[in-house]
Amino acid sequence: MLAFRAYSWFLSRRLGLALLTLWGLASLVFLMIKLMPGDEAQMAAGADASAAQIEAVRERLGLDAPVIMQYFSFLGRLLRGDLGTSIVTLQPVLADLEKVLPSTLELVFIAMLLNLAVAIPAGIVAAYRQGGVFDATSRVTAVMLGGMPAFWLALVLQYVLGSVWRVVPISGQQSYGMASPIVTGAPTLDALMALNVGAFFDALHHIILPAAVLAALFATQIFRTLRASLLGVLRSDFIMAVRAKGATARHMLVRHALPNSLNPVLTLSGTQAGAMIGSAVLVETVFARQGIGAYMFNAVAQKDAFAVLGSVMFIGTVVCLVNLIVDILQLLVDPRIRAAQLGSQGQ
Amino acid sequence: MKTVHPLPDEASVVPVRQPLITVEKLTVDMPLGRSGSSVRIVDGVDFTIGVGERVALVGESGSGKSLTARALMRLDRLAKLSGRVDFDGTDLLKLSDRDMGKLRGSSIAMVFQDPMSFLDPLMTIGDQVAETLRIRGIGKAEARKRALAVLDELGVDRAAERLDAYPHEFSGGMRQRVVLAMALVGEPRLLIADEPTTALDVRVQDQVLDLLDDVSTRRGLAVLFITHDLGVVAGFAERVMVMYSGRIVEDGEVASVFAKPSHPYTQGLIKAVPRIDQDLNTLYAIPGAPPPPLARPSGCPFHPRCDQRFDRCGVDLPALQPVGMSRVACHLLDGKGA
Amino acid sequence: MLMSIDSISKSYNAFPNPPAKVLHDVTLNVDTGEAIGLVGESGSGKSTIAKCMLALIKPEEGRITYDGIDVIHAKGDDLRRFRREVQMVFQDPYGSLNPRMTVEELIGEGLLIHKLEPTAAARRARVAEMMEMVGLNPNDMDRYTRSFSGGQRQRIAIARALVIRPRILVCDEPVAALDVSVQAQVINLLQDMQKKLNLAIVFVAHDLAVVRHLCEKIVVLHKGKVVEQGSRDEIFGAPKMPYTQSLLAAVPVPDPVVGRARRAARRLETAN
Amino acid sequence: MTAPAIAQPAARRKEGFSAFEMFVFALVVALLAIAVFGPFFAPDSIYSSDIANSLMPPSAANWFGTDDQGRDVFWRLIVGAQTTLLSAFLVVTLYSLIGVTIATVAAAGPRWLDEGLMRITDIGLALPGMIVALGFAAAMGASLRSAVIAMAITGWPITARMLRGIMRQTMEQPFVAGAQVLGVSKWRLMTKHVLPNSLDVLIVKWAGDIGTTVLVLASLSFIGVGAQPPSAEWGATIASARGYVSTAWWTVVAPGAAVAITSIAFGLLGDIIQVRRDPSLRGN
Amino acid sequence: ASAADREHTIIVGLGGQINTLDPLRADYNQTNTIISAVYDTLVTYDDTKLVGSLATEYAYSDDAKSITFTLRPDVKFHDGTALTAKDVAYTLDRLKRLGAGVASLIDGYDSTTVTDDTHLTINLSKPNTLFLPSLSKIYILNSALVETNKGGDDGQGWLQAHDAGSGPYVLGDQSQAVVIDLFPGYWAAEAGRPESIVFRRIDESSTRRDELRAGNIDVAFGFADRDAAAMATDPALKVVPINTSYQTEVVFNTKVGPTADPKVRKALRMVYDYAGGLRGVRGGNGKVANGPLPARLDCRPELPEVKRDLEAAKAMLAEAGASSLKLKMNFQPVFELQKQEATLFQSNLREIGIDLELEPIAYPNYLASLKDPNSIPQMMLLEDFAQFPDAGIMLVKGYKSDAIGTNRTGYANPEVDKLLDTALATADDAKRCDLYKQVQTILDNDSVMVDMYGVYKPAAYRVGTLADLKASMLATPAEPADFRLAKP
Ligand SMILES: Nc1ncnc2c1ncn2[C@@H]1O[C@H](COP(=O)(O)OP(=O)(O)OP(=O)(O)O)[C@@H](O)[C@H]1O
Ligand SMILES: Nc1ncnc2c1ncn2[C@@H]1O[C@H](COP(=O)(O)OP(=O)(O)OP(=O)(O)O)[C@@H](O)[C@H]1O
Ligand SMILES: [Mg+2]
Ligand SMILES: [Mg+2]
Repeated sequence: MLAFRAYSWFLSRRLGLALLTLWGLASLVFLMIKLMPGDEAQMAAGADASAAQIEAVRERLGLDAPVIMQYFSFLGRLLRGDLGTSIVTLQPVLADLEKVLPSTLELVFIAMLLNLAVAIPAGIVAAYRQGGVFDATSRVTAVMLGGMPAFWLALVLQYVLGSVWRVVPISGQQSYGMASPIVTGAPTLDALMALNVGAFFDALHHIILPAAVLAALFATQIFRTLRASLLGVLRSDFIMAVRAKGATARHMLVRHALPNSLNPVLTLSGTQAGAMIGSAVLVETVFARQGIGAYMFNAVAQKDAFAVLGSVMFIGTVVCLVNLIVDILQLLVDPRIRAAQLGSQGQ
Repeated sequence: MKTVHPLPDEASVVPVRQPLITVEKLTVDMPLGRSGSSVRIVDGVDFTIGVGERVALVGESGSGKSLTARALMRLDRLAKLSGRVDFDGTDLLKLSDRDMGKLRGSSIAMVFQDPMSFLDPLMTIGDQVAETLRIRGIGKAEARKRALAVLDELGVDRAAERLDAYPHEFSGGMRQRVVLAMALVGEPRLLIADEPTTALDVRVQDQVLDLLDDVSTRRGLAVLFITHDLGVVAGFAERVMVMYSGRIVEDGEVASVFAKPSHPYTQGLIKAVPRIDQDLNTLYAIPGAPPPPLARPSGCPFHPRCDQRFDRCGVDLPALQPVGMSRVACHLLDGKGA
Repeated sequence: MLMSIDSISKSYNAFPNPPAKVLHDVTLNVDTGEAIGLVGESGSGKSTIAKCMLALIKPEEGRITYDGIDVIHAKGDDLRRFRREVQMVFQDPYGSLNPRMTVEELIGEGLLIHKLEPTAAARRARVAEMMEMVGLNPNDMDRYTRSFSGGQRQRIAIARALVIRPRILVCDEPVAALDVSVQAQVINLLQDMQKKLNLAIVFVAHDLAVVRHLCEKIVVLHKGKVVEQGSRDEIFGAPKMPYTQSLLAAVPVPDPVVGRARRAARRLETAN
Repeated sequence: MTAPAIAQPAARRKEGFSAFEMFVFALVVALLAIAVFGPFFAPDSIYSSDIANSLMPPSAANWFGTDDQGRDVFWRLIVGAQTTLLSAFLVVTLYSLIGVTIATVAAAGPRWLDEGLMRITDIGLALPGMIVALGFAAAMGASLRSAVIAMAITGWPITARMLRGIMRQTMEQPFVAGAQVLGVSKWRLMTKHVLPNSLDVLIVKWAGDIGTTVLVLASLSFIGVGAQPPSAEWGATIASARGYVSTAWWTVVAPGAAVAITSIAFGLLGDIIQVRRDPSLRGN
Repeated sequence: ASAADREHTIIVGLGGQINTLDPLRADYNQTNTIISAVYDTLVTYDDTKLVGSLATEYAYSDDAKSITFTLRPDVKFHDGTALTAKDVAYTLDRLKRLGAGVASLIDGYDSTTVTDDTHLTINLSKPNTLFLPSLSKIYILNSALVETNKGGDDGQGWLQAHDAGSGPYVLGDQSQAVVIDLFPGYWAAEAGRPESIVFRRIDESSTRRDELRAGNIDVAFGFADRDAAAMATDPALKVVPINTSYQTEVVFNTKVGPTADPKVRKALRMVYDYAGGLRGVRGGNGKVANGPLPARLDCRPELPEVKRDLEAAKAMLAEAGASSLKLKMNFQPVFELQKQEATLFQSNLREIGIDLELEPIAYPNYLASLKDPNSIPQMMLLEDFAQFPDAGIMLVKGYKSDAIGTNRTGYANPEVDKLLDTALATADDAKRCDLYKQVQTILDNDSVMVDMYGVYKPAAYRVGTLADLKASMLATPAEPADFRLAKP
């Protein structure tokens, strides 16, 4: 009961802070968009619209109100879960996002999986065999991969692997005729739900290169952080104590060293989640995937205020959520943080 | 609860003990950066610890006590060891890593200086104590039961409830008991205790010493007790070895060393301790500071700080020679001194 | 009476648990030139008192007065004078000196910020003089502290505190991290300085042997309360409180005969 | 009584540089030299279109071939180094300044200020840099200047967040209490005692960030925000060559390699600094 | 995708975002390309000639203030209801109400008089001979269907992804890509149309090229010329340079700044390397321009091509007293080729000592800048095109002094205004054409722009999929409704 109260207190505090952050983010971006030149009413009315038509649209969209009023009505709608209407698609932004989000989330999720699945084992081995061949080669690889512009890597790999060698699809999210009924909007998931193995592997085949490219830069960061953190932990006294008990290297690494070096890695992957969605724009463009990157890019280009706001709010929410998850994971991993954050003295 | 163990009468003859571990010409070299060069920290140490014997290793910070102790268990991955460490007839320095691993925790165990930093902060106390057994394939329930028994034996109250607590929830003294339990649960024959009380305040230190005392007597456990506090040595050990700059400079029965220290360094150390049971006067202070391993003076490493030095001290390295019941490394005792 | 601490209480936040009170109505006085020992086991609140005395933290209740200055609420000139006249030496000789400052900067900083020596040359001279006084070689003035040993660092810390001629020096376990041989050097130095400069010393320690050596007045703390205070002879000769007695009994004695006897006696006592 | 002069050598002896480290230093110096002096040697023609000779493969006359305007790719890379590195330095310097200021104020200030600044930092962390850059480009015109400003104002939160944490830790160190006891002013406390002892980790980060910034500038050019013609800035160069991966690979590979080498060189420099600071991280 | 097999499906690689499928938004090129196959219009263009589509007959009244139509009787919407005059009225009224998107084309629409199911009259508020051509972009909605789904936004949300048309195709599954399927009941059914057409968004030209090569798509448009050249050698592919109304040009601000001086404008026209740009940037896919309007339009006078002549340009500038100019040109950074042309122009200008600063401008900003002549960019590089192939619409929107917001040069010439007003009220095609020609000659003399070249947009398809690729002047570059399978 006590623990439950402590957890809910912790959660509500974090959620409160996250909401505060989101509100700040929304306000900032709202202001930014309103400061941008360009006339939304004109964009909505069309390039060839006459002045009278533009004014009519302006009135209809409520753009004739003072900016501060627009801000408040925006906040009011936001509270009701309404992200506003896109002036380009003339659709509720939420509906638009529903179409583009799953694809991006799928990409980012798989990239994150790849990222961790490659970087963590590599980091462990490199740190344990510090100075060995694996350490040297993986560090060089990390530096090289981390040094290439993501879109450049994407273009080159797309050409070499996709166009010339044809080992992966060149672009797109699935092959012709492989679409499964839409449930989530993410092709791999939808294929799974439709129990269509072929479609699932087809979608996976399409996502693997984009996800790998996206993961590359981030994996190098995780690898380096984990390696450094592990080296620190491996030097610490309790590792010697574990060895003095006669533990095998494997036991020592997995049960003691790794959990103790996870904290900076968790923190880093929290910040990476947001950055990944940001970088998804580049990868989505190259691989012709329909995701939030392309949507947002288009929205900014068209001064589609609510579409931009909606996208940013979404990314902000993901970032806040991921950070919340990271906080909770840290809490679960480390009893000291648990004690400090939850205030329970472990009774 | 506690059994009170009668203290040995110091007049009684020292029992002749079966040697448990014999160290011959042990050197420890530590690498220096990437250059491939290394520095000799422990420089040719010989000693024996008998079965059930309690030996103290004292010396100033940096003199190489910990590295010597860890060399016995080959715990420093980077250290280059040479010499012989004979444990029960096998040379530990020649064992494979696997076999050495099997020995650790079951034949030789270690208790460390700072109980906090030697406990994994993310694992419960119970799991950490039981781990020594679990590694050896003992079942979870059984390991836990035995862990609990050891914790109980060491006077951790409400031990059963506290198996699931984390190290940070324990006080310093309790943590030291846990660390001790970790060492004892594998039923070793030699316990190396590296400054197990230095981080504790006097009262807790006292409790831990009592505990060690009890356990070693009850289990017939040999203890190598490392400390820089001579007061602690006096109350606990049977034999004391004084280390200075990587070498043993004096080794003898506690009673005789304290009564009549032979080496000027030992004399200085004893005089420098403020005593609660004597009159007040200005404390004796050994001038200067111990040399770092890379800048050891020639000859006797102690000579720049020694108030009885003479010409030869700066030239020749004195060897550890038997002097009465003890062994001492000092030119003064060659009979040619001032 | 130079400084008086008048029934102060202090709690630390343990949010969301209720704040934990670590000092309960502590009262003690410091007279000019006297050395007071503050003893007690770990966590008894010794450092907390020291920090209160230096206005690093503020007690919730009680008053601290230094030479007419209300320490808890001091501001401006009062605070400046207080900062010059009450100084501190910390336990950890490795963490208590800014590693990015040379010895000269470290020792001279007080002179600089209190504008005691206007010119750099004069400051240098004073620093050299001070280094000499605490047994350091003034030639080392331009070096950073990382190459100094623990004892030497503690000397630098003492020089840094004393160069501005404070009237009270609070030492929080200044020798706990030092080797016996070096510990003796630092204790002797403190004793020396106290006499030379007519300094009041507040000496925090858990090793009663050290305290006995240095302090003529002893305050025993237990769980944030003063359980006993008195002169050296009173406390060591005839401790009244059981807690004080247990502290005394636990002090190891570097003599196998005495040491074993004391321990045997004590263990029989606790066993009964 | 004066103790004998200290016999101890410096705690960490000065180690020589390994061949690899020398190589990295040489690379960084070479890049900087190219950035500083390169433009003096470049022919004027790097800004003049020679459309008849566009997209010529590498040859003796044009080592790395020509671009879509018929300009020499090699010399444009040399000249572009200046713009590219200068912008990267500018970005990193700007956001470091902002980050350090915010972190210092947060660490030194009262709790409410700290909380407030950290919430603002959170907002900054959640704000996609790409969007801000696009917004800036829309507001101020897409130019290298907008890109630099956008990156500067989105880059600081990480620095601020990290540094504040480190500074709070540093402030727990006894020497800070020591300085307080001496009565140093808040300003001196922060600038002389806390900040210098907190910057270590960040210096490593900044060295690495130069490389990352070059990458991000390139990405911004890719989405149309960034340097404009006829600038030879590398990101813009790759971005405008992106359609030629198969038809004129040299226009893509050369600037991509330049960006990669730079980012790798500065990344490695960061590594070396880090290892020097903490030798335990060393590999071989 | 859909039920149709791959053989009878055509997959199109389309660049750019498909924002919506609401016919209101036919002003977006991608939207228009797709919905042109889903909906019908009253009139349409056969190449550049206006012809009837749903309307079999149409005529302006003499005062050009109203138009009468006779509709086909046999047209069915996709849901089976018949298309009648009422639907036309509904469509136009809805557009007028919403005032967005293509509504700008029917500015001046007053009302519709429905005579019977197949006869109607559209009434205009003032004479407007551009109205009829504009109807080629007005897609007729199924009024009953939209009305039942109108929701709170006059059906905009619903039309986003649903169709209410009568065209040859119906909107299919929209889940992964936009798919349209053949409508069996089409009134003008023709053999050979693909069963299904899939539109995949692929922004990069090189990606479209590689996907086409790999056979993952069958046809794609808007290739970079270099990619077109690379594909031309591939026997599996057929590259078609599609010639529609695209013209690359730099329009001047004729109102303020140095470019207000016609001499300066004229001089600047003589600097650009037309031949070099056409060959180097466009791979020769185009033709050097002559005159302000794209060459594919009718009603153009025979104007001379402008020749590059640096000496003459310098002399002219000296005459204008503007020898060392500093100018600024805007361009849209999203179009890589335009960026190259801008760079080339910049380099050309440097040869005569003119410093040209290039500044990318986002489309919304550009549009907003047109509201005030003072904020109109000094020079703006554009790839202009006609929404429908009528000279009048480009001239009226672009050069009438009261066309604030679409007049890109700030041009104000009473003579041109008068000629255009007359043309708007002249129902006679030949006479109107003549007026347009006069206007173009004036504009050319006034050097309102650097008219660079008409550009052909390379498209390509896999041999064996499509029979041919026909250019469209309405839904550039080609209309899906015109696709015919090679092997039906
Ligand atoms: N891993 C290492 N690499 C290099 N030198 C080391 C290493 N560990 C210890 N040393 C050096 O070896 C010397 C002896 O160290 P050791 O820890 O054995 O001393 P100690 O006698 O246990 O001192 P303390 O009382 O401080 O624990 C010291 O000078 C130390 O700097
Ligand atoms: N900043 C703090 N926040 C919360 N609790 C604290 C803080 N500092 C000290 N305490 C608690 O206050 C109590 C007294 O601490 P203090 O440091 O004064 O003890 P001490 O007598 O100096 O002990 P030691 O001998 O270990 O230095 C302890 O229980 C400690 O845990
Ligand atoms: Mg040690
Ligand atoms: Mg303390």
